[in-house]
Amino acid sequence: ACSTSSSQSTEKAASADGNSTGGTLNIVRLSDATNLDPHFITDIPSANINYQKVYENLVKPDEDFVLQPSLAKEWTVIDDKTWEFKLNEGITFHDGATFDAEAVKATFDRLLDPATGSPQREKFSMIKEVKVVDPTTVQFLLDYPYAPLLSILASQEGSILSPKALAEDPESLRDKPVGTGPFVFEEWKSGQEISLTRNEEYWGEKASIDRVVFKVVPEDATRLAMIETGEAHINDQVPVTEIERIEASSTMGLTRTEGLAVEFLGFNTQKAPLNDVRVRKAISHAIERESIISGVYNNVGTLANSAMSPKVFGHSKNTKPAEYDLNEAKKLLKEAGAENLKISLLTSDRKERINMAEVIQSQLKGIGIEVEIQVVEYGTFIEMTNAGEQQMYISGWGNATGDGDYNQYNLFHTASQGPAGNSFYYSNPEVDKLIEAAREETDDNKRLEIYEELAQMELDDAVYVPIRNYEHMAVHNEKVSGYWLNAANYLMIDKVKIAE
Amino acid sequence: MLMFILRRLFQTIPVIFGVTIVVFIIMQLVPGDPAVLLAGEGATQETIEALRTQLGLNQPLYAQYIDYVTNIFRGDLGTSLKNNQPVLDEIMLRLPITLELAIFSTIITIVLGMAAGIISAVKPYSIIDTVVMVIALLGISLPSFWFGLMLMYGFSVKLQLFPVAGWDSLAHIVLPAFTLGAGGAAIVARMTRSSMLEVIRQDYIRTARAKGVKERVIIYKHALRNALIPVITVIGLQFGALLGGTVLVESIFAINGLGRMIVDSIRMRDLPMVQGGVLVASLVFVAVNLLVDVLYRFFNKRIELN
Amino acid sequence: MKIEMDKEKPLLVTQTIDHPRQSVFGSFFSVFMENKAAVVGGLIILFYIFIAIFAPVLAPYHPHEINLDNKLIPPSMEHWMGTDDKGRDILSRILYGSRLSMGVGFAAVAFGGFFGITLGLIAGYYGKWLDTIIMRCMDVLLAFPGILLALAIVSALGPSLINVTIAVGAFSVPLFARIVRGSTLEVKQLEYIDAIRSLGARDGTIIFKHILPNILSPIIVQGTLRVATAILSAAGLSFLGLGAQPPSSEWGTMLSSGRDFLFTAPYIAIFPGLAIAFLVLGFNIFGDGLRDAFDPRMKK
Amino acid sequence: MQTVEEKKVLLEVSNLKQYFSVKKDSIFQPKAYVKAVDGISFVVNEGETLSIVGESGCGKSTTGRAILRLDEPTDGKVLYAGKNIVDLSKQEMRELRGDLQVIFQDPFASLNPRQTVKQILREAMTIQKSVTKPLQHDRMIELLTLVGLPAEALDRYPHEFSGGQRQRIGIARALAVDPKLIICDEAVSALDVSIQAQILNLLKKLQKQFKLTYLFISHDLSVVRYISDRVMVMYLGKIVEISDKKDLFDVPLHPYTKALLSSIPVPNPSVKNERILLKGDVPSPINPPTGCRFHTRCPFATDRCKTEEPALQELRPNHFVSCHYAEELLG
Amino acid sequence: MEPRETILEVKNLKTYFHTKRGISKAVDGIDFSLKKGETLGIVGESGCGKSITSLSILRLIPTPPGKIEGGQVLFKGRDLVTLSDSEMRKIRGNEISMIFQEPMTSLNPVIPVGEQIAEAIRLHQKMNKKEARAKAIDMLKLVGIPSPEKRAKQEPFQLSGGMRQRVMIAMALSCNPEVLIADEPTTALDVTIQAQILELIKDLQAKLGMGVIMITHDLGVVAETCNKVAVMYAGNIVEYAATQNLFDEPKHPYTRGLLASLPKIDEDKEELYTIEGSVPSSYSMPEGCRFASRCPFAEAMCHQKQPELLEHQDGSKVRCWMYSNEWTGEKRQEEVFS
Ligand SMILES: Nc1ncnc2c1ncn2[C@@H]1O[C@H](COP(=O)(O)OP(=O)(O)OP(=O)(O)O)[C@@H](O)[C@H]1O
Ligand SMILES: Nc1ncnc2c1ncn2[C@@H]1O[C@H](COP(=O)(O)OP(=O)(O)OP(=O)(O)O)[C@@H](O)[C@H]1O
Ligand SMILES: [Mg+2]
Ligand SMILES: [Mg+2]
Repeated sequence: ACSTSSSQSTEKAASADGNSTGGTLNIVRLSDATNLDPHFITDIPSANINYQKVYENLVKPDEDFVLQPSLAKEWTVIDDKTWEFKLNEGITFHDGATFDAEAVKATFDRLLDPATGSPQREKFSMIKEVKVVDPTTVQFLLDYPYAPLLSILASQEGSILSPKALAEDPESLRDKPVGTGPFVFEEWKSGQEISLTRNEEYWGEKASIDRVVFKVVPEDATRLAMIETGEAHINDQVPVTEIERIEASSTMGLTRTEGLAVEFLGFNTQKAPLNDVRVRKAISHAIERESIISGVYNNVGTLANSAMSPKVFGHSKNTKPAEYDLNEAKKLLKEAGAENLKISLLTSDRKERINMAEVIQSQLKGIGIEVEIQVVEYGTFIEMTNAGEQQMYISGWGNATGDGDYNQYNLFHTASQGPAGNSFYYSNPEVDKLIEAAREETDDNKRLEIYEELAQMELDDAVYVPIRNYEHMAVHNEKVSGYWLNAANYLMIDKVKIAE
Repeated sequence: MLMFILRRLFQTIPVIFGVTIVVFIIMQLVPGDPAVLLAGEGATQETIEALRTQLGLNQPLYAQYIDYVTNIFRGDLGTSLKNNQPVLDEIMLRLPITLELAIFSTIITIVLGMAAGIISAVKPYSIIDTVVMVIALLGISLPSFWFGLMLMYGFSVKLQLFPVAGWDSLAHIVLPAFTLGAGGAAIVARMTRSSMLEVIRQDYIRTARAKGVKERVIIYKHALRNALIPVITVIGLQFGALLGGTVLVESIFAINGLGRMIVDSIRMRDLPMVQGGVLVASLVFVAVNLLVDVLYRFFNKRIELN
Repeated sequence: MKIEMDKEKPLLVTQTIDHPRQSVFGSFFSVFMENKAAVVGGLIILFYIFIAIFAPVLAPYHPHEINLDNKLIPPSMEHWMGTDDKGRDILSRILYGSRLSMGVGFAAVAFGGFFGITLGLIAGYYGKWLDTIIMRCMDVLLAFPGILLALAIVSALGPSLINVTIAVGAFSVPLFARIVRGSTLEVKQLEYIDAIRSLGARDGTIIFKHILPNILSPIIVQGTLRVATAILSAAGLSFLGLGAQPPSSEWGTMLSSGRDFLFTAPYIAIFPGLAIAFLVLGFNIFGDGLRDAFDPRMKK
Repeated sequence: MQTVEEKKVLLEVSNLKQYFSVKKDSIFQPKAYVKAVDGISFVVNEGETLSIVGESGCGKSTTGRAILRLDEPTDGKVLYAGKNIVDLSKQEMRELRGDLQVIFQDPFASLNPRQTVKQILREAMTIQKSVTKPLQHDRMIELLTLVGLPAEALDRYPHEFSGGQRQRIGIARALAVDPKLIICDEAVSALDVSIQAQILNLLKKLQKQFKLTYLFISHDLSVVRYISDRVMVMYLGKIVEISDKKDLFDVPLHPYTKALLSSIPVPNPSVKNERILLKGDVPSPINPPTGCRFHTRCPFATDRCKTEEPALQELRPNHFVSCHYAEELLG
Repeated sequence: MEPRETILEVKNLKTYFHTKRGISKAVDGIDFSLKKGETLGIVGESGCGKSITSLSILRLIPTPPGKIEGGQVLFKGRDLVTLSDSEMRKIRGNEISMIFQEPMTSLNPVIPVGEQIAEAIRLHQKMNKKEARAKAIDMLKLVGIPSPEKRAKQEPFQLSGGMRQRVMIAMALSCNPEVLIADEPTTALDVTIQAQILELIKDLQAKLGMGVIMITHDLGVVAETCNKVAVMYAGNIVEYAATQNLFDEPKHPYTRGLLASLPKIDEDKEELYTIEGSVPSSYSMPEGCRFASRCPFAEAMCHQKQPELLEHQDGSKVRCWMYSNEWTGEKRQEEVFS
């Protein structure tokens, strides 16, 4: 299944001439940021403004999602529970503060301080202490061995914040981020746009554009029209249905990147009739996943074979979800003695999800299950799944770190039932045990084996039906070149050029 | 006149209170506990309880309402759940944009509507009248959101005459203002026409004819001024429809106005913002109505007697 | 203050026979039939009602049946209006959707009309403080611009077609109340009301037997035009995603999902858009025609 | 003022006042009233026709409506057969309404356009229970014959009749409940002379036949002269003169009555009567003139008239007038 | 009486309304003439065509549906029916002017009355704004409006009905017209005010010497103000005579019936004469005499053929077979109307 190679910019994006510099890059987006403080950001639109633009991390993923040095020059794992980082020198924050080990410590101290109330704190809870060895050396002391540490340090929430801002007015970071990145925050016109300007003092290779403006344009059609006419340059939320049009257009280009997330149909395993594994299996057999990928997603993304996408550490080609087999499905239903089933299907109001729900509805009709679709706004969706009010639901699980633990522990561990991610309310002691084992295992190959086993167990229990590995898309006007999308759906623009 | 304005001002006070009550009641209908919402995911029972006390949710309804109104008078419309900013600030950021849009649309409504109405009324039942009125009828029957998209497709994407979206220059204003104003213009055109035809039947028009006044002068001097009186009221009411229409048009043209703010806030269940937005939009409308009444009175002094 | 009362000039004796000032159904019908536009409007509405009733017979396909192999087929012999992004036949969906869109229109107006008419009658008939209170409340409802009141209500009750109906209906209450009150006041001062009062009729009799039937024309006209507005408002709310839920084929919802294909498969949005526009147009010209037919002054 | 001889008083109105509040222009302004009827007293005897005349807006209709309690009077008593109507409960009033009926001016507005003649008459009888169901049809035919309409009229709608015919239907409706007193408010003003004559004759005939009492409101003095036994002249909410018809027309006492009588054009070019032209218009009833309300237009007004309100005094037998100088002017 | 020149002559004027319900023959062939300084009364019941007649003279009939179908309106020898619109405008308000029944609605509610008068003056006389305004104030003074300067600036709603009618008169007379058409100028007014207005018209006529057409349904008004009377019935003139003649010796059964059915202020009567039946519909006029169906004397011939307007020996004209040589029935009017 893991056939698609990492990132593929379209020809136009790559071939645009690189001799012009400067200009303002206009990026149009569906919704406004809600918060620009990395410790409080919970949504991609907000994170995308900061990530690798205003803020930087100790390490960063490259186009293949392999972690590379960034603010940290190099690192060593001193023992299971001690990681040491050597920092780059001569870096200053946008407010003039110096970047050094103290700055790193200040950042993580704030994040880990329960008084801060960061929703991201839990992710970093294994860190016992951040120790300043000298101005360019910092150590992370852990409570228990944690293999994926680097991946969380590379995530948005691992951004390094200005110690000066943290000391003087941490509140202000909410709407005035201060980092070390290639772009300096300029202004946030609420609901309208956020602008950044080039950091002239940047320690690395300076950006070629002068300015970036993130504009909010809620209407899909409008965003696309703006790209088409050149009023805007990049739109990283593209309706899958527009691919043909974009490709046919002479003024637009498309960029596609395989993502880390997986979209699935989940079952609340504790709600009748879905508490019967036969019913769940029957449903799994009745869903023709391929047609969803092509029909709903216009072949954007790939067929998923587990809750971990091919880019995630822990993915295996060998896991096998249920085959599309209506006879088997009907047989299972008969066995379960389930007739005239009426099941509700919860989804958030994302268009593709609604479409997918409708397709599933019509597919399940084939085995005599009547599906009632319940579309709610995202907030309500979260509330409902957190409270376990749903029967079936469509959801996705992103992976900020690229490590399998993030999927397995949060989605399937008994301890994660409810808000933490296990909205299947799935509980299997054997699975729990294996997940815990994988966490502490340091041998990568062994971990991979465990994850493969886990994934198949979960599929056999028909906890969910994996549907699609995400693929991120961005559309740009022909004048733009040099940007890319990383697997976590961040728009990378430090090398962007705009032709005139 | 001054007395009249004062009296009308005085009369709007209960209306404003009524509006606050309705907004307050509607928000009470929202299922779910606001404190739970506000506390966010995974909040403990204590946090929620504390929030509830802090928000005054433990108090009886009337006390909550009194709090609500007092806060409004202090200029405190609450804070956004989405970004923790004072709702009033968020609104003040967008209100000027929406007003600008509304004013331009109103100008289109008035100019286009009246011109079409007069053209029709001058030659009733002629071809030109029929054409204008059919267009007007279409104008009120077309869904504005659909019309807006079509305009955008035609004029911005295909012809590239106007920018697609945004709010930076006069060129940006044209399409949204037209989308928004077209329906109103159609209504005003119809109203102007029927009002003109009504007036033309009046005895005093016959008197003017009996004096030997030219037909043109009759239309523009004798008929129009009288015919405009009911049209003014319609324009005032239309302004309300127009403010309501901003929720659609601002979304389509990506204009960061009050209307879009309300829609976005509904999507994100940011109730304080919805509440504040609806309240402010209503207050604007009340103010406009006040203005219209004053104008109406200015144009039609006869009502002083009744 | 009017000091001199306009004295009625002697009425034409012949006029009573030649030009009935007040029309009962027969004469109304003839005037109505003369108004070609209104007849066209009425036919359009009848056409839609026909469609709504016979949708299952007329529709070539099931409106919700997804067939991803057939998606985005432009209008053709098999699919006259093409198929949408899920391969559903747009014609069939529009046919079924007429039930929803018209249903919302009628239900909202019935709901708004019921309360509006009742309140308007009470305010107009009893006057005094009752009138003041009711009409001030209506003023408050009218102080909400456009569909904002509906929007606020839907935001509170949650998106669904029923809530949209309630919301759009609530928004018509004050309009009905105003018109009914005005007409009630007008009819109330007519001498036959005084005559029937001096016969000792009860208020209920007067209101329902003597006032209501005589103010039906403005109510029907307003009702018809409001149905048009209600359909548009409901479609607008659905467009914003606050109305009917999938796989419903409510036209606003269809339009809303079709707008993504505006440039690639415009027929998905064009046909429901036309369906709305045409129906609304029908109600509008029908309402106009009714107004002309009811209003003796409009006679040429 | 009751110098009633053998006649029986049917209705007695005493000190009747009807004020309507006027919409204020400012919240600071004191409440203003239209004093439409401002303390009038008179009696109506059984079987007679008392006419009220006066110019537009002087309060004629208001008086009639107050008697019928179509508007609740501000003050005063209306004694009908000894009972004060004003104090009756709604239910009692409903029962009494059968005795008091009304015929209006506008032959178009006074019938419900959506009821057939049959429905109109039946409703009247049903409300007052004056005729039991089985007898209703015969009674309806009888009524129509009485007012001079054919029986086919029953199934027709009001708009199918001419003005005069409609007025007849109105009269039939009033008669349907066997009333004692009928208030005719401008009952013939809207009709052409030829039709007017028909209705006037009819009214007279019915009065004789059923011993009806009429309170006949009109601004047309020629009609009043034809139909009345007694006449009451009103000016700005007050009675200025009340007397037997003959006396009033032969010897009008009040300057206003005189002017009124002299203003009426006589359809006879040979008669050249001396015309008394009044100055100006009728003042507003909102702030009526002090003293004698007529003083602003009266050719004989003195300072006394401006301040002192004249009382209604009996100057000749059964002839009352409210003018300080009536006696002098008579001489 | 010295012989005065005829300024207006209406010959066989026909005005029909073409409606969906058919043709309404509102005015169907009427003739009359008006001399300088003379007052002609046109009386008749509602709907008989009085207003349409007057509007036809000034060509103010709403067209469509109305149309002057035939006949002539000779004003000082010129046929108004055939004039161009702009020539017609020069006559309106200047040489022939008109006042209407409803003073409440006949003035433009949003224009000060002084300006409305001045407008007429400026249209027809070479005067600038200021002069016209001064003249307007003079006119207001002439019609007896107190403090005319103040009133000129007021809008109609600030004036009483009587005053408005005076304003209408001032406006109509502001250009010294030769003919004034007054369409029921006092019907809407109270009797005391009516007396004032009629007196005013009489005075002004004596002063300015114009011919007046006084349209009314009130025979009293006719008796008091007119020299000549035309009695109309269902679109025709049925009797046309000097006032004195008409009242002394009414000839047409309709006229007689009308007079007999009138209650009179100076006499008591037990019962009024009544004309039975009602006016035929203007859409379907009978073949014969239009009054035949209501006429107590009608013979077969009356129902068959419409009589002409015949001149009587005393100079009056009657449209009745009874006065023709062909009449075979009895003439027994006296017993009927006494
Ligand atoms: N409901 C009311 N509210 C306020 N004022 C009223 C009301 N009814 C009557 N009036 C006023 O009271 C006065 C007397 O009115 P009324 O109708 O009694 O006069 P009228 O003598 O019958 O006149 P007309 O001859 O015109 O019928 C008028 O000035 C009138 O405007
Ligand atoms: N616009 C019209 N359309 C059709 N018929 C009309 C129109 N105007 C007038 N008529 C007809 O013309 C006839 C004469 O009307 P006209 O107004 O001259 O009557 P009138 O004698 O002035 O009556 P009144 O005393 O009521 O003013 C009437 O029968 C009427 O039906
Ligand atoms: Mg009256
Ligand atoms: Mg007339």
